[in-house]
Amino acid sequence: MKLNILYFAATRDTVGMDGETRDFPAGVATVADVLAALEREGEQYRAAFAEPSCLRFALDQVFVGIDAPVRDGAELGIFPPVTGG
Amino acid sequence: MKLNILYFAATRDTVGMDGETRDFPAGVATVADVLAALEREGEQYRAAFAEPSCLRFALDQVFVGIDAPVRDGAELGIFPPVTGG
Amino acid sequence: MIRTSVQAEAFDAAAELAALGGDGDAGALVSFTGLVRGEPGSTLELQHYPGMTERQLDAIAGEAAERFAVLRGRVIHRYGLLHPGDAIVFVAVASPHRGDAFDAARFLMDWLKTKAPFWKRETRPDGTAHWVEAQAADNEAAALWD
Amino acid sequence: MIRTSVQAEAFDAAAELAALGGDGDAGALVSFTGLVRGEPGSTLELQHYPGMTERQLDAIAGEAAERFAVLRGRVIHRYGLLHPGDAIVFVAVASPHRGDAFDAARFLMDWLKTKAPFWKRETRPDGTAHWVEAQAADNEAAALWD
Repeated sequence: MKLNILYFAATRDTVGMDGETRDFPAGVATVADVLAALEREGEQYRAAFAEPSCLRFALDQVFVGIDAPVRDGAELGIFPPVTGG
Repeated sequence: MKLNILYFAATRDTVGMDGETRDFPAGVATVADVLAALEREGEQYRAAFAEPSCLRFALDQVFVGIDAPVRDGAELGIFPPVTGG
Repeated sequence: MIRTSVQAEAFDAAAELAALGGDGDAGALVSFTGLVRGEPGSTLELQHYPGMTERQLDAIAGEAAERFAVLRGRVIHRYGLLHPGDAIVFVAVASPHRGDAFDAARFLMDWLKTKAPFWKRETRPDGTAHWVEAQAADNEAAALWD
Repeated sequence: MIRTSVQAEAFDAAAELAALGGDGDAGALVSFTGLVRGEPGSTLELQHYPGMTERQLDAIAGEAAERFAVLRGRVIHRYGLLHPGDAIVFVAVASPHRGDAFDAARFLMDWLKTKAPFWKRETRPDGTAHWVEAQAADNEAAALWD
């Protein structure tokens, strides 16, 4: 399952890139599964996702919770709480 | 006791003048007394003051109630509830 | 700190707003402009109580500055003959944060509506005229700040 | 009905405000301008999520138009590098009456603060930088509209 992942703000700084397109193995079904899979890939992900309650997620540009199901080809945004306005 | 009385808005239209300086006899001690004294002077006052709960008063440019004491030389404004803004 | 004016002339809301921004102390700038409503051809005449109006506007502005964190503010109220779409009143407040700016602007308007000695007289296109009635809702809005 | 923009360029709050007045339908025009706070020499960088930002602003504007009597409205949010005193965000609403104009403007700001994907990074004059933390007060303000 392929996802286009985008990182913003402090999450972008910690992961070290704006975004990436990645293939995930079968069994990665939710946003939480994606985080867990990435954390296995390296320290930068473990640091960025250390406090999932301080992260926000968007699937295809719509806010979702950490348990939202992901589907092939989706755009997943991962970022801290927003601070605009 | 001399008062400088100013009328505004519908009250001005009904009384038929912007204002007047008038001498009141002893015993005229409050705004209510002033209204009663004026009502004895003519129909235009009785028409203008018919519903005192729909009038507002200012003594020397400060809002007061109908029972406020008046003093010689004061400026008394008589007018309907305000509708600015 | 909150400057007030009573005037017959039109005002430049844009210039007034720009003058309040500051250079880093204010995070929030709220403005309210009251406009004349009505069909084309109608007019609105605003009468006021010269002297008392200025006193009341200053008193209301002072109360707002005491209740809320206000860095700078502006109140302008017009009188005289106005037409649909004309600006009657302008209130603007610069504050460190948005809550105070919104609250102070709304407070100023709610108190102006019930405590500033202005009266509106509306003339319809057919020439009939009437003094605008005070609204119970305005008294209720003002009472919420008591 | 409430037009939204996301842009790096400065905007002309005065011209935006003037465009909303109308010619007799609106009695109230409320504007909010969010300004960069900070000491001279500090800067603020606004990052955003292109695509999602536009969608969210339109969704928030649509919600405001549904909840309140809004005749016309405008939302502009900037991104990029800003300096103290610069305008970040502009919200303006024209309504028949002042209650709706105030409520709609405040609602737009409260939702923008918590639902529009922008992030602020502050750089102090000494060069140290940090991402601005989200405020619990902003979540509480937004929750009041739920």
